[in-house]
Amino acid sequence: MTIKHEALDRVVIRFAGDSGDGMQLTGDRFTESSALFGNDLSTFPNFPAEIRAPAGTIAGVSAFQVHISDHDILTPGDSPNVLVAMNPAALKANISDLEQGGILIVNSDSFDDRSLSKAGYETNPLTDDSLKRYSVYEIPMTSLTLEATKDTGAKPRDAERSKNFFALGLISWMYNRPYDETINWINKKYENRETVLQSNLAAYKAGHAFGETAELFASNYTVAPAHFEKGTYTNITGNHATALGVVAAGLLSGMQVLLGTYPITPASDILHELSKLKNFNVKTFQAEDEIAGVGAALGASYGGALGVTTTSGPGVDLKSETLGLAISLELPLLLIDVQRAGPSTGLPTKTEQSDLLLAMYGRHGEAPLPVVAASTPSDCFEAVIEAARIAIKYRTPVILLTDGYLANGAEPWLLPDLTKLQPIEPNFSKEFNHENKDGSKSFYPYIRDPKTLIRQMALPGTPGLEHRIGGLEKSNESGAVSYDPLNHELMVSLRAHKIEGIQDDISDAVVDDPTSDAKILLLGWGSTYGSIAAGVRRLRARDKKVAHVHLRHLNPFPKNLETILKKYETVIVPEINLGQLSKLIRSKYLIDAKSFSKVQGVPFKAVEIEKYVLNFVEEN
Amino acid sequence: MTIKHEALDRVVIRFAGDSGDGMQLTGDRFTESSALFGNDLSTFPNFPAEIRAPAGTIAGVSAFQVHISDHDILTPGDSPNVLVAMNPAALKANISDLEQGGILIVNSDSFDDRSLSKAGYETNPLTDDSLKRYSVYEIPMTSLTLEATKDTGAKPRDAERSKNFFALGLISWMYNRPYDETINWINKKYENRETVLQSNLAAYKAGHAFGETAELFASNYTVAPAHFEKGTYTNITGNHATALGVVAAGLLSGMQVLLGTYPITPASDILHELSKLKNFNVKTFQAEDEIAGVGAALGASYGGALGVTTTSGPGVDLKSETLGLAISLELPLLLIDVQRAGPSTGLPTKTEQSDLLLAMYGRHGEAPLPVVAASTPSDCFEAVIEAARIAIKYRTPVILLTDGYLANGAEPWLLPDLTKLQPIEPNFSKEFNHENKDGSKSFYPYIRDPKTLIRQMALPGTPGLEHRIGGLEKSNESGAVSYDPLNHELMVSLRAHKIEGIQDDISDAVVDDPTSDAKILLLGWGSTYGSIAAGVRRLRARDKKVAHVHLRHLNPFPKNLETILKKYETVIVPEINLGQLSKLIRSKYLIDAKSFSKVQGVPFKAVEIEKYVLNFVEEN
Amino acid sequence: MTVTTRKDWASDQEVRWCPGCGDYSILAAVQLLMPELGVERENTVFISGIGCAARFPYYMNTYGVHSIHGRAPAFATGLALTRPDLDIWVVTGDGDSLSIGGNHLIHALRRNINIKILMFNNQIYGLTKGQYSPTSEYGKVTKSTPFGSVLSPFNPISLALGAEGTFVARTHDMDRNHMMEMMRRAHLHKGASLIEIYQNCNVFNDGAFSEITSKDKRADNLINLVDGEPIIFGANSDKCVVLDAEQGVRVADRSSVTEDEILIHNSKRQKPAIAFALSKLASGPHEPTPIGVFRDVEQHEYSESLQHQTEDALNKKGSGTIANLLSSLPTWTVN
Amino acid sequence: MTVTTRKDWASDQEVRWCPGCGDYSILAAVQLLMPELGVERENTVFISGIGCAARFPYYMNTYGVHSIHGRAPAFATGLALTRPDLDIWVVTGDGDSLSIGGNHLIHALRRNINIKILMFNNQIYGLTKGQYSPTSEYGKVTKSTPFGSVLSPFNPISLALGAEGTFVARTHDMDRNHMMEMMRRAHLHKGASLIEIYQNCNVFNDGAFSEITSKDKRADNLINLVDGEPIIFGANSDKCVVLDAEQGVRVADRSSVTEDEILIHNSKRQKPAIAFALSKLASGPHEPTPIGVFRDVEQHEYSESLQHQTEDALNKKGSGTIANLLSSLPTWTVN
Ligand SMILES: Cc1ncc(C[n+]2csc(CCOP(=O)(O)OP(=O)(O)O)c2C)c(N)n1
Ligand SMILES: Cc1ncc(C[n+]2csc(CCOP(=O)(O)OP(=O)(O)O)c2C)c(N)n1
Ligand code: SF4
Ligand code: SF4
Ligand SMILES: [Mg+2]
Ligand SMILES: [Mg+2]
Repeated sequence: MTIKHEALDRVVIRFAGDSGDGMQLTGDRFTESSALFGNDLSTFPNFPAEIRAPAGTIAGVSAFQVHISDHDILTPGDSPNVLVAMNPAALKANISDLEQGGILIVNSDSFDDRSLSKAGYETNPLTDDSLKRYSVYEIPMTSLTLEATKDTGAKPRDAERSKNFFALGLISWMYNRPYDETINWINKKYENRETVLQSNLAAYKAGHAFGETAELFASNYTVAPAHFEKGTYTNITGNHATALGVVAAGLLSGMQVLLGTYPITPASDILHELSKLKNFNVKTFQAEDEIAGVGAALGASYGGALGVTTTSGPGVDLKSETLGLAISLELPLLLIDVQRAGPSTGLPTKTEQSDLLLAMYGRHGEAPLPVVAASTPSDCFEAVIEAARIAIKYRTPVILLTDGYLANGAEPWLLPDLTKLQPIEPNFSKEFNHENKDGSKSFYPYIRDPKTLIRQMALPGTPGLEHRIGGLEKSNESGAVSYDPLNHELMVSLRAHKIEGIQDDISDAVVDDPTSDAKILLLGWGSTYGSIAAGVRRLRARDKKVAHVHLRHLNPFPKNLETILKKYETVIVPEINLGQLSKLIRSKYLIDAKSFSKVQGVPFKAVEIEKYVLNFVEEN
Repeated sequence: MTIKHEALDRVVIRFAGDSGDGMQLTGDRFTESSALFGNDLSTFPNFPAEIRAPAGTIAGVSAFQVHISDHDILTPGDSPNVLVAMNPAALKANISDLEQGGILIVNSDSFDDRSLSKAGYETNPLTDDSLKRYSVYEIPMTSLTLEATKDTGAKPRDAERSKNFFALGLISWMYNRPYDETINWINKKYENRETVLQSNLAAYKAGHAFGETAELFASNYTVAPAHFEKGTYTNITGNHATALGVVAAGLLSGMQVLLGTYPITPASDILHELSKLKNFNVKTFQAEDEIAGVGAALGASYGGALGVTTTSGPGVDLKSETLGLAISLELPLLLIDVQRAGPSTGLPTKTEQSDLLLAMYGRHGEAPLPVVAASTPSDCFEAVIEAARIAIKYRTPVILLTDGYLANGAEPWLLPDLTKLQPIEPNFSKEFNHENKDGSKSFYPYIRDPKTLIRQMALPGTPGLEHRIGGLEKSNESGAVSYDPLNHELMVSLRAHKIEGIQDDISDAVVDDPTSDAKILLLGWGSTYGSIAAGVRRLRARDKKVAHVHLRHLNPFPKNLETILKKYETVIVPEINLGQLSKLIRSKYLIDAKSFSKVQGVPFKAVEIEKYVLNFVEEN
Repeated sequence: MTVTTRKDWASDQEVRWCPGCGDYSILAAVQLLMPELGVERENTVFISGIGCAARFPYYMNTYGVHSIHGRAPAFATGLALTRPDLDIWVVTGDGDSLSIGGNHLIHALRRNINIKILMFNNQIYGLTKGQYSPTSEYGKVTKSTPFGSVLSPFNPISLALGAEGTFVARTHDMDRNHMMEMMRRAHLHKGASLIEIYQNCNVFNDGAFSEITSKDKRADNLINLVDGEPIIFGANSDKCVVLDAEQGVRVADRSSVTEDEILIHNSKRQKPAIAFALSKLASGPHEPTPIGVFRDVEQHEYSESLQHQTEDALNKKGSGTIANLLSSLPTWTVN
Repeated sequence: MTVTTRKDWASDQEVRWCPGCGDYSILAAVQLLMPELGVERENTVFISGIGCAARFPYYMNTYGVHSIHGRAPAFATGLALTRPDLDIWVVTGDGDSLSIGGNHLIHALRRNINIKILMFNNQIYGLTKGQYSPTSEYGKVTKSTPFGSVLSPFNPISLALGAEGTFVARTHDMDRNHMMEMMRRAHLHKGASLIEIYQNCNVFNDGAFSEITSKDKRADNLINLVDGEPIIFGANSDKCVVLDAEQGVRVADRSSVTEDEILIHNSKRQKPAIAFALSKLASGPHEPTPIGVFRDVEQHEYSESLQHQTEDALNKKGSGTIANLLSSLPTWTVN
């Protein structure tokens, strides 16, 4: 049998197995090698909250989906073309997503009675005809791995754990991924664990060889490199890009960074990344809880550093009170909320966009603050810098919203042109700014720029400018405690106007409406960018006209938003929540924005966007 | 000189002095005696956040305004007819509110140079003609008090502190308040402090006698009792009525009450009241912080008690996370938020309505809960019972919003007809509700009533119904942890629909629109009731037609609200915030509701409502 | 007394800890102990926060609540105050109880409220995959401290004693009998009891306690505190603990002291000073470390005291009705 | 060294405590001490939470922050980590630090971060008008406990020692010199220092400490701990403190012991056991109570250790730029 070589323009592969099976690692490596190969790509890791849920159960299944392509793509793909299922539970949990006629590769060794029943199968799907809609390849990966590794000295129990490398080898062969680079990578990664190294290498090679020699597969495939803009690229997750953005914001402003935080899924990796970067003027502080984390960040900001705090879910709730203090003190502070599915503990490893209204309104009193969102994994880098710029310049806490999907998903990122990154000027006061009645001078911390309403800020250590601030209402200008009713109203309104005024300092919303005559506008924010944009492409491919606006700024909204919205007959707001942005839009612009909501802990599929709009058009 | 007796239909008196001068006590007692006399009344205490701010300064002024009348009234009055100022600072802080030609009574002893300059006066207002628009009575209250008390054995420094009783006696004489009852009350209140008792008695009597004999006043006044509905009345503050409501809710449901709380102004008095009522099946627990307070309340609810927590300002922020847990567990919980002026520490003793959006949206994830508001001090009683009813029946946390103005303000309250108070049925499960595959029975905690979506709840201690619940997403019906995407969507939507469905179980909004043809609707909620209703009266007195709807339920809104709103050309929403209800109304009904906002830490005046509407009519 | 078996106490949920995790043996100890205590399943409640340890309630066939991170003592306090009839256990991790929940823990101990707290101390954050915890040792390299942690850990026993804990004990996951004995004692105690359980997290902090708990090292490195007995340890019983003017107590060679110098253990000492000194014998689980009950004294239990106040009020004023409530107000009547 | 006078340290704000409040004398002590320490006003920061005590920063002519209830140590930690050049003082009440802020307090102590914490302990909530606090005595009748509180107070010294506090001292508002001495010592200490200051709230808890601090009772009831000196007290110096196998330490009649049995005070003992025992001598301020420095030992200071890690990284890798940051990633180039 000769093997055909076919060229594909894109393929979506999902690796699925037990939490202990190393699917995330396999997926990551496949992705990385595709990135280095030059494909465009997008990934979607999906794993349980347990460290290691009971082996063999549906709850314990961990999956990693990667979409690689020879042209630019926007999402990890709606349905996989290829599913690798390491055990019955993985099959059961994922098979319904596989496209009709898709390739299903199973580790047949794991389909024994016990595993089948753990997964909830009453009959063996490999033999009961239920999989006939797919091209099924049964491969005894466990035994092949054991066989391949028997000379490495690894005990069978340990050797078996290399079977994900067998799968990686096999799929790498199928899609013609660079071979040597992965060999090098394995060598490096396990350099201090010789037996593991040897056994992983052996399994990887065996998987690769198996594809080539087993005469099982009629073809293998090439997905050619995509045509990227010139430049240097890296493959990056949202959390990683966020961490880099924090470092960059510090360097651009010349401010030391203090990350005050408390571990929580899926935000912890930002802490892990930043704690390695001590030579970039970044300090990390793992506090006793979220309250202390944000408190320390604010204390650092008071001293002239950029205070940053990262969190998710319940952690956001706990920071409300300190955000209120930051608003009253008018100090910079950056809160990065990696949203996850709630309420309460909810689904810690699943994604959601349900903290928008919390970000807007989750503090007692009139306590406005700017809200910014990132739309793709790599976009987190710029979103952080923008959020930090606003925080530093306007002396205000800013909430940056990312989410679990962005956090763990990856895509190629064209490294930014450093000359285009704007410095951020903290503009600390060094001089007296007030003349007292007796002619002497003093420093009034709440004297404001008349246009931007930004207050003056002097750092401890500045001689002569000693002053006291606090969370009690204060006199505008002098900052002294004030119980005066009219002053309170003034301050409430100054704080509100300062935030509203940021409108003048942010970029306009950009409309994607090539023919300028669409009637329907899809308005999105955050991580739905890829799904909506891909949905829009599908619609346009069917000659349906539809416009797309994706918001970076949720508070304040861009100045031109109202005009844009009023141009369209219909505004549809797809969100991974029950319609939070649509509530804000309705209230602000009195537009009958339609909420299209999905709250399943996973992103929209492009096809869902497409269908919703098609239905809508049909019904209206 | 003979003294005329004049009859007045109403009078507004403001007592103002140093925080240490006992103005709150004086006002309270004057109010109480007016209540017992049979007037309708309304009060507005207004004091600084410090225990005792620096004597003699504006910041240290404490005031108490009381409005008494022979007909039913709605507010403590816009501007006082009578101002009692115990020192220059009190005069300075309050004089601008006194009506033209109003009576000003000052303690002339306190107008020495030092006090004048502390208050910021450059010349003595008693001699510089600046008070000529008022009828000024200069009375050396300090020396008269010292004189009157010299036989009581009190040291001069202590005796001087009785001067508020002198003022009380004088004003009681001026307005013909019952004499003996106050004597009895003083006797009782100070029974264990003989010297203080004697000195207060002497001062009170001297003040009274002074009015009668000093030939200073040409008349004294009577404000006849109001025509009240038949029944038994008490004079009550909002916090007190709230505490009584909590007890009543416990007794009506047969549930033990646990108040888990942490002291904070202006909510602490609810704790103080409830901690005295141990024989009413109420326990109070002063926790280490707000988080523990609400946590303990929720733990108590889990055990079958009614868990209640009270707080204000920053304390509300801190409870967010636990509210989310309560929503996920679907357990009863009552959070009473006595709103105060924010953000951050803000103005702790001043009122505001700025926690509405926090109550609605202040939790991560989709975490809806019912929100209820009280509209007058005595209304707090029923509002608590309504909130508790919803919490218990629907197994949900409920937020009841009151505020600083309701909390400390007082009015006569017709005691409720006990036969009309409906029992609340907690409906705990005692039986299995699920048949397993093998025919055995078990208890599924998330089996719901198909109509109301209320889940079944079995208490620890119920044999056989042992089960486990938690904040992770759970399978509908069984309650077992579930990561299933569709189940998550189902649960998110069930939780939302359960709360929305409460619409069917609450009373309709009531429209006050006597001629049914007004074009303008004033939509209010909470403590603005009195001001709006009084403003409406003023408008109607000028033959302006205007309707008024006042909301008890903020989430869900009453079913008929939409129809009502759509009937009016203009909907104006007066709020002590930057327009929070108006945002909700705009978003939900796409109605161009106009926000009329005042954020000065004090209630609207009726005349402000009147003017706003008049202006509006003129301009449109 | 109801007769139950271990099986009765196991729920139908599959246990979701990593294979080899120390949590399994603690679960076994609890499920074995319950039948022996003669309590009813329906009157038993397990309450936890968040973390690997906090999964515990799911596996007990009793009432159970998996609450939020660090807040289990608060939740349990409300339940204990209103339901003194229940047997309430709190299960918590070192992060859950000492990091985010530190305040609730020390206040629960001080209040001496009737809850039994099992603190699974694995010196790491398990569930969030390996950050350092308040009990991680100085210098610990973790995901959040790649260059090593630069702060000292809490000693949970010392902290609990500083916080007025009335029952404070330590045990470890390798010794089922000892765990059960500690739990038995905690169950007898009226008030708050804290048991620190050294628990191996074989995924993120494997072997953290092996220097003292592995079978071959126990004899030399575990100092078993037994009431009424002199504190002697060592494979050859050649070591002991004596009073010391500098350190409070110290380890000595038995040969260097007289027998009556050896400290007799007594968990019932009213003052916690000696217990505290014992807690400071070891600076971490890598040198001779005491296990056992450090302190076990009687004191007002909070929910009972509150209940007494309620009963007093009831005796004096009678059981209140709404009518009573309203009639106690100063009123006037309009006819 | 800059020469300043007391007046330089007073801000222009009018002081807003009740007349007679103990807070005044603490303020005076601090303002008197500052010139002597030779520090600069601009490098001095006072940070507080909420409460009467927490008003303190407004009155100091330095940088100051009146933050939120209980959170001052968290705020101060962030500042100390990034600005080791500053002299940072935290002013807090017993409620602020031990109730809502308990967790931040114990963690700040454990981390040994360079902040000086002045805890004004008046055993009551002043600002909210008289509820009991975590240091109020058992049985205390307050607005929130009309029938008396039914739980035991914290002993702040014991708690701090249990939380690994490296500098722990107690003083009282009636003795300016002693207050100043404690603050002087705290200022010398590298790391976190806690000074508990018994402070009279003459409005809501008048006389709480008068049994031990009033001029006529001090000699009998204050045990002044002085390093290197035997612990002797009493108007006639007839009482002393000795080691005790049951209580750790106890008060004895001097006549009943030999001179060398008397405990010599030493705040520098590395192990906190004796300090802890001393903290437990008195169960409340109504019997002989130690004041002075209980513990004062050297240990890694957190912000400095973190700074060292940063410097190590800088030495190894050089000061990072955005270009470095990006070039360290695995990349590929498209031409
Ligand atoms: C408010 C909040 N913050 C953070 C988290 C994330 N979180 C869950 S468990 C945990 C720590 C677990 O450590 P530990 O208590 O020691 O338990 P273990 O997993 O080691 O048993 C953290 C930080 C959370 N769930 N909630
Ligand atoms: C989050 C929050 N909860 C409650 C309060 C109300 N509060 C202000 S000060 C205080 C306690 C004050 O007691 P303490 O710390 O002992 O200070 P003191 O007034 O006695 O000096 C409380 C409960 C608050 N400001 N913020
Ligand atoms: S991560 Fe550690 S503590 Fe958690 S289950 Fe696994 S082994 Fe146990
Ligand atoms: S209430 Fe007490 S602590 Fe507060 S200022 Fe007055 S006397 Fe001082
Ligand atoms: Mg742990
Ligand atoms: Mg206090």
